[in-house]
Amino acid sequence: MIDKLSWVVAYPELLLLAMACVITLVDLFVKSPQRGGTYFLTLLTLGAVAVLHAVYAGAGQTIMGFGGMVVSDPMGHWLKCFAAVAVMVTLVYGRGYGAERGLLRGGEWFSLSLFALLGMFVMISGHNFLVIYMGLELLTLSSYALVALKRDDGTATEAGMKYFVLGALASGFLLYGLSMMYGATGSLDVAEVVKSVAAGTEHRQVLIFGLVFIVAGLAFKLGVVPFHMWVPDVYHGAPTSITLMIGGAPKLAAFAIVIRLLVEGLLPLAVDWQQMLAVLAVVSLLVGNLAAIAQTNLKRMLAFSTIAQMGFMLLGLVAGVVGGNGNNMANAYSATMFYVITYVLTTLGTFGVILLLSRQGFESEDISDLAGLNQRSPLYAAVMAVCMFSLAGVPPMVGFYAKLSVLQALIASSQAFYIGLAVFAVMMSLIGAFYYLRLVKVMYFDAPTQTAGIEAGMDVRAVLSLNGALVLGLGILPGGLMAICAHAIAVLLG
Amino acid sequence: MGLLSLAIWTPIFFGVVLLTLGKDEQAGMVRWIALVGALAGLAVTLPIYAGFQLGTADMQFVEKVLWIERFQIHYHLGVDGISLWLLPLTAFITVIVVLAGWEVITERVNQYMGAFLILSGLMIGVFASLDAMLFYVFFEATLIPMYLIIGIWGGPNKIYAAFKFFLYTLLGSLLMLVALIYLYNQSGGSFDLLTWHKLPLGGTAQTLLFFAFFAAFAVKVPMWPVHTWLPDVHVEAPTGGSAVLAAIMLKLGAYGFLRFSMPIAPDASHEWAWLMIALSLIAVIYVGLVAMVQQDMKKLVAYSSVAHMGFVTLGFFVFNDLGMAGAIVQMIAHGFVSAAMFLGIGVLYDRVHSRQIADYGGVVNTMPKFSAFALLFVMANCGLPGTAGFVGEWMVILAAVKANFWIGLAAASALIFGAAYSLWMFKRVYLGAPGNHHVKELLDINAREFLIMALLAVAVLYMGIHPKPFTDVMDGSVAELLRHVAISKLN
Amino acid sequence: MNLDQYLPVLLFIIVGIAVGVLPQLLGYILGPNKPDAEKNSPYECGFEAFEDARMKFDVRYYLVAILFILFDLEIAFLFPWAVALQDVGAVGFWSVVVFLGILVVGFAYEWKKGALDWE
Amino acid sequence: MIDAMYNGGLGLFAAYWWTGIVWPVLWALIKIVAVLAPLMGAVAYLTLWERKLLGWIQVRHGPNRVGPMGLLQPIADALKLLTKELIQPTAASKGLFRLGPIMAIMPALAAWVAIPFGPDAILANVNAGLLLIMAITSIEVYGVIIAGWASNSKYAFLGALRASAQMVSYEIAMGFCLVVVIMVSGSLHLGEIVAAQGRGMMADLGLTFLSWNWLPLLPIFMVYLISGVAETNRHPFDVVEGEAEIVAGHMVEYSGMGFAIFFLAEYASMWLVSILAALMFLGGWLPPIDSDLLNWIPGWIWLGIKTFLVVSMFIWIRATFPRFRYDQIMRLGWKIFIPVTLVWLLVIGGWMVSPWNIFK
Amino acid sequence: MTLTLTHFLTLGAILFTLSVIGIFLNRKNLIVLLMAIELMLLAVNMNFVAFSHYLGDMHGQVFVFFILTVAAAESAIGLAILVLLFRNKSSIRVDELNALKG
Repeated sequence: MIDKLSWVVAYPELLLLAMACVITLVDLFVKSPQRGGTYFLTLLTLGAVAVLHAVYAGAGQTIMGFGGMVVSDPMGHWLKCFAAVAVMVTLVYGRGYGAERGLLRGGEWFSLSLFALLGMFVMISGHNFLVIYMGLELLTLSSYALVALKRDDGTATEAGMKYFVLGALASGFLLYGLSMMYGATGSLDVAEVVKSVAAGTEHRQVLIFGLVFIVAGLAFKLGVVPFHMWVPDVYHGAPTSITLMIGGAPKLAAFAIVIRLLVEGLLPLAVDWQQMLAVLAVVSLLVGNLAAIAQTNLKRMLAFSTIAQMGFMLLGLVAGVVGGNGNNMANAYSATMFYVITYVLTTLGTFGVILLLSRQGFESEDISDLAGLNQRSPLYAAVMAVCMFSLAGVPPMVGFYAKLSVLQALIASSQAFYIGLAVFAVMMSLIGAFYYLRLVKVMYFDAPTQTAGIEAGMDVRAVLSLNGALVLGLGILPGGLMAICAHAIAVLLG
Repeated sequence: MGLLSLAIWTPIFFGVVLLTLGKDEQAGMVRWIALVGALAGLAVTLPIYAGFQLGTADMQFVEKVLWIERFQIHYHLGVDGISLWLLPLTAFITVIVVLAGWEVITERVNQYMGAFLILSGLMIGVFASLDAMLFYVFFEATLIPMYLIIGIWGGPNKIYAAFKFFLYTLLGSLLMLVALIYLYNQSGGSFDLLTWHKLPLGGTAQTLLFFAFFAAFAVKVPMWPVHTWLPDVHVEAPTGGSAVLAAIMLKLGAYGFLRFSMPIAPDASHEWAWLMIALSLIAVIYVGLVAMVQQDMKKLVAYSSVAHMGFVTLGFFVFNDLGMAGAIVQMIAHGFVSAAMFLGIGVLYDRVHSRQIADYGGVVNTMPKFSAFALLFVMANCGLPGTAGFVGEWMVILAAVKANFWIGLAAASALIFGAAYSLWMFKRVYLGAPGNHHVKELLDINAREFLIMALLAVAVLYMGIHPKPFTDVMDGSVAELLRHVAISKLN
Repeated sequence: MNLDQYLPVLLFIIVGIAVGVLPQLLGYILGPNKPDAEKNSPYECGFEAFEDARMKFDVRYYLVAILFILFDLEIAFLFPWAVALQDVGAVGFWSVVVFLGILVVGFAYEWKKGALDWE
Repeated sequence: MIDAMYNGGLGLFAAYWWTGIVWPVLWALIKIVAVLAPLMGAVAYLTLWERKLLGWIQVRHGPNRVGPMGLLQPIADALKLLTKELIQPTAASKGLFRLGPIMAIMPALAAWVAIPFGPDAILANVNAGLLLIMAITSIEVYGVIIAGWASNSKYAFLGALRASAQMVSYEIAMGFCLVVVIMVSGSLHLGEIVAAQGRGMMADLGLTFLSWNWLPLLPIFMVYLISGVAETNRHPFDVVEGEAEIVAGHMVEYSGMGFAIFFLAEYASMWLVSILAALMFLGGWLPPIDSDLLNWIPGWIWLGIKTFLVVSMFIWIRATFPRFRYDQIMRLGWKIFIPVTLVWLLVIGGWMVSPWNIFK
Repeated sequence: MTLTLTHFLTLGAILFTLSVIGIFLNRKNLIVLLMAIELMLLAVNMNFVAFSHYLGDMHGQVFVFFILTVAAAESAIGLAILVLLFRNKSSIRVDELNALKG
């Protein structure tokens, strides 16, 4: 019934699941306030899982497992590999922060992160509505708990509640759309659905109706306007280490789910969903960038910046099918994938610095808290600056190539509408550059308001430096990562 | 690794090493390392000049390695007569700037020096790139160190200036990015500049491309009416920043016209030449007049830069070999002269901490050696024969007359304005009795400053007296470019 | 859809409600009705009621409620499996072993965390 | 005979409204009454039997004044309660306060709809009967909650909380027990569960009672019985209405018939739990030994006997054990029963997929 | 009257709309919000079951099972957060969730 290969492709997930359970239990007997044992085991697990996925991704095969419910393809494995690494980095950055704020009184932070990661994995490899949904929920349920992990903090719990309500609403929308798809096509299997939709069905209204809900649900999860209300509040309210957990790796999974549902499942409806995504992208770019300028809170600003960045990412998906012609798909979707991966990398660096600056009893929350960082620590200021320039899309940071790829995909359509979108996006990134620059300005031009030294463990220092170096290094040599994305998408599209 | 790569990466390497040094206690060592880096950077550009083959329009010292496979972006370097001189110029100015900041900069010395060295490498990269994306990457990357230089070591209003500088230029170049991607798609997936030069394009496409490039380069040059950032930035930037900005960064824009706008969209260039000429003339005349009423020395020199760069664009768009060669010579000459002007102002500023003309007067009494140099540079600035400033301007005016007498006349009239504001400033600042007690207490330039001034003076005079080495190298390339631009790409 | 089998269920529910309503009606009709303030005040062991009866209560009750929801759902999952165990055989059995294994992890976690302790 | 009655009624009118709608409803109502009337009688006399049995165990007489041997006592109780005043506390929520008893009695009665009294004697012969019963009985906790909340009295509120927490806790253990039973029977249909107990090695030897589920599932049976006691808030798990602590718990504010209905619901639940125990573990209507003599006795009598025994055991337990503390109750439910049932579930499951499976 | 697919879908749509309205218009009580969310999932379940029945495909019902579980887990977490919120703010009014703004 279930062949051996199915199990083989699921080894990393099985390992992660087993270790998540083990770590949950082991942690019950860990006494250290820093959760040393748990931390070590968690990192070990994540490392092993990441390596496994990298190996699988390198094999470059597409294998359908568990009766077509699960797919193992290079895109999935790369995304999972990066997601595991991202979670690992998040844990490294956030541990000191968490320990000072009582987040490590129990080991839930570690086990919930692992389960969230497992959710991402399932989401990424799901090839069936049911599996995708289960992965999504495992991720979001863990995230809700993570946001509210700081139990005695009013803002954190409020953020948790908001996240919960809007997240559940999003799930509801997505599910409603999925149920319509199921009704119209008679199958939950992505491969079957695409066949059924492509064959043409008399239920086109039902399909479009369902599609609207699916897109709305996905938009909620991605946090694009007008479904973005939760993003600033959650980014702001959650403890920063958790914000990173939510704003980092899950974006990879969100990208995967969009690809699985819209591209793999509903490609024949691309013309319809592309229109919706285009609208979402435009308003996200507009609202995200403009609202970010007005923020004084660093995390809120980054939240709005995320909204704008996600809007930009959507543009890549919009560019895939032009007038029913899918020649540009490989190009556009690999650009999007590259965009997401680099975005996550940059976000990690950004929040890594913020986490580092937050000390016992002091949250580095306002933009002014970064004042004069260059005098206090040139290294961290440089990392932050590199990340900011990357987010702004200034070469030679990696963010530039992300934007370049997406713009290229848009312009390759040679249609006035898409070129117009590209010009619009470019103008918006100019606005974006303004607030990113403002952060650099605060770090480099303003006088420091506090003199407290910045202490960090060797691990944090090393990882953060590496992170910054990667943002820059991948900007100088982006070819490898681009090739990975291109190959992954090429295999995906067959 | 080829010579061009060495020219690019040597200063960048030293710059990065400097950045990792930290701690102002080691400032002495930092300065020496910076100087070694700058000199090394200059040293590696000299063999390029020495080994340059005259009389050909082909790219030389070409290096071509596949860089980003996905987009077929190559690490493609090469120089021709147009770009050749800009490389040593950049390296030379970097040496000057390092020397100029030697004692003046006391805070975060390593970052200051590092930023300039990296900037130098990046700018050389811009001049040497033959791949559009490589060009763009270098072109944009220069913004980052410059932004930091202005913002960290600038004057009281530095933040406004830094933002204005960054956002203005970014706005233009983003539009260019769209154009580059468009060309990439049109050329069937290539970012190779030389391929693009041969790419046939329709009229509308050419016009749109022309204006996209215009947005990027005109802001950078800067041309009237998008020049407003320049005075603000110059006023606030530290002396070294102003010098590099005026001497090299403005050339990035002018160089872009030659490498992108004209060869890629020749028909549009011809079609819109009237506009370019008109804008250039406005820059030359109107901005010259504006310069005259400035109270701030740096502003005055900034506006004069705009005016001088007007000659450059004017030379480009009259479409004859004299004009183009003159414009390129003018670029180089202005590189020396404007750097010298700003450094001169820097010398005064370091002593009095004011840039207002009214705060000076009679400097010649206390600083005779310095005043002598200043007189030379002011003369060069207004195009006195025998100085660098004369050669380029004269060639451009001749070319303009050749194209259209009235244009030539208008351009020539600008020489008068140039002389007026330069000399008037000189009179007010240097001549007469000492204006106030600050001036009375001034000390003349020290050995380091003397060295800087002397180096620049030698360059200015040499170029003015013996411009042949400069014009010789560019003849082939200029002719080829004009020939190329003359052929329509339509149909 | 054939719902005939469920007609008695519906009717029985209605009858059940009737059995709840009718005696109360009868009692209302047959019994005396002489309310007074003392009689109608909440039972409070002779004291005056001094605060709202709908007070905060121990969070453990919430905990029990939450745990109940989860465990009850597990049982709901086991129902169809139990019915079909003869058919799904060893594979089905081991799947549920894994499923319950994860459940046990959660259970052990709660236990150790003291969620199941009272007083 | 029953079919004849149905067809006779069907023939009264030839119109569709009669054959299609009214008569089936009427017929179902008749059957419901046929179940409900004896049930109410049984409930009424269970109260008497409880008091009698307790009396005997404690070597006293129990009620013996009203009627011969006190046989009319339940009726007298009913009449007394009927004529008592229905007090409506001023602080209470009016509608909800009256809804509480209704929500308590309704599921206790409606669950009987899926109880078979013989191979075919069942009101609603749905294939997921056990599930239906579980679904309906789980509504019971709402009655408690609503009553406690609506009374707006501390004792009622606390009692309701305790009662509901206790009920849901034991519902889990009970649910696991049911899962095990279903597992070995391979069906949710109570008739088939009974039938499955009539098969097996021991049944083939004629010793049917050894094939019943109580023996192979003995721990489950014990857990089920004890959970059943706890589910119905009976002694020794009756802290929710412990007189010494919180008087009558959620029922403290109720008087007259309101109180009586809660009482009815409790005893109806006892019967329900007992008959389920008989059906699931004690072979239902099957005679204990496969002999002609015992087979001659009708199945419903066997079922009645078994149910009665279980019910009596409840009373016996009440008479024997002291009341548990609340924390002990919760610990028993969560920390003992749930692990035990979980383990046993896996043991039985493993047994069933092993070659030594006896539950085919 | 026979029940057709449309009836079930309409019921599902009505329930779904009700829940969405409940989420967006409710300003008073967070518990109502949680209930609206549950209702939303039930509306989806209704759709799935109806489709499953009329398509003669079991997968829809399997999905419903999973949705039920998720709904339970969701309400568990929702309640837990609610309790925390109440402990921190002593209120579960929706319009008092205003510490985060911008």
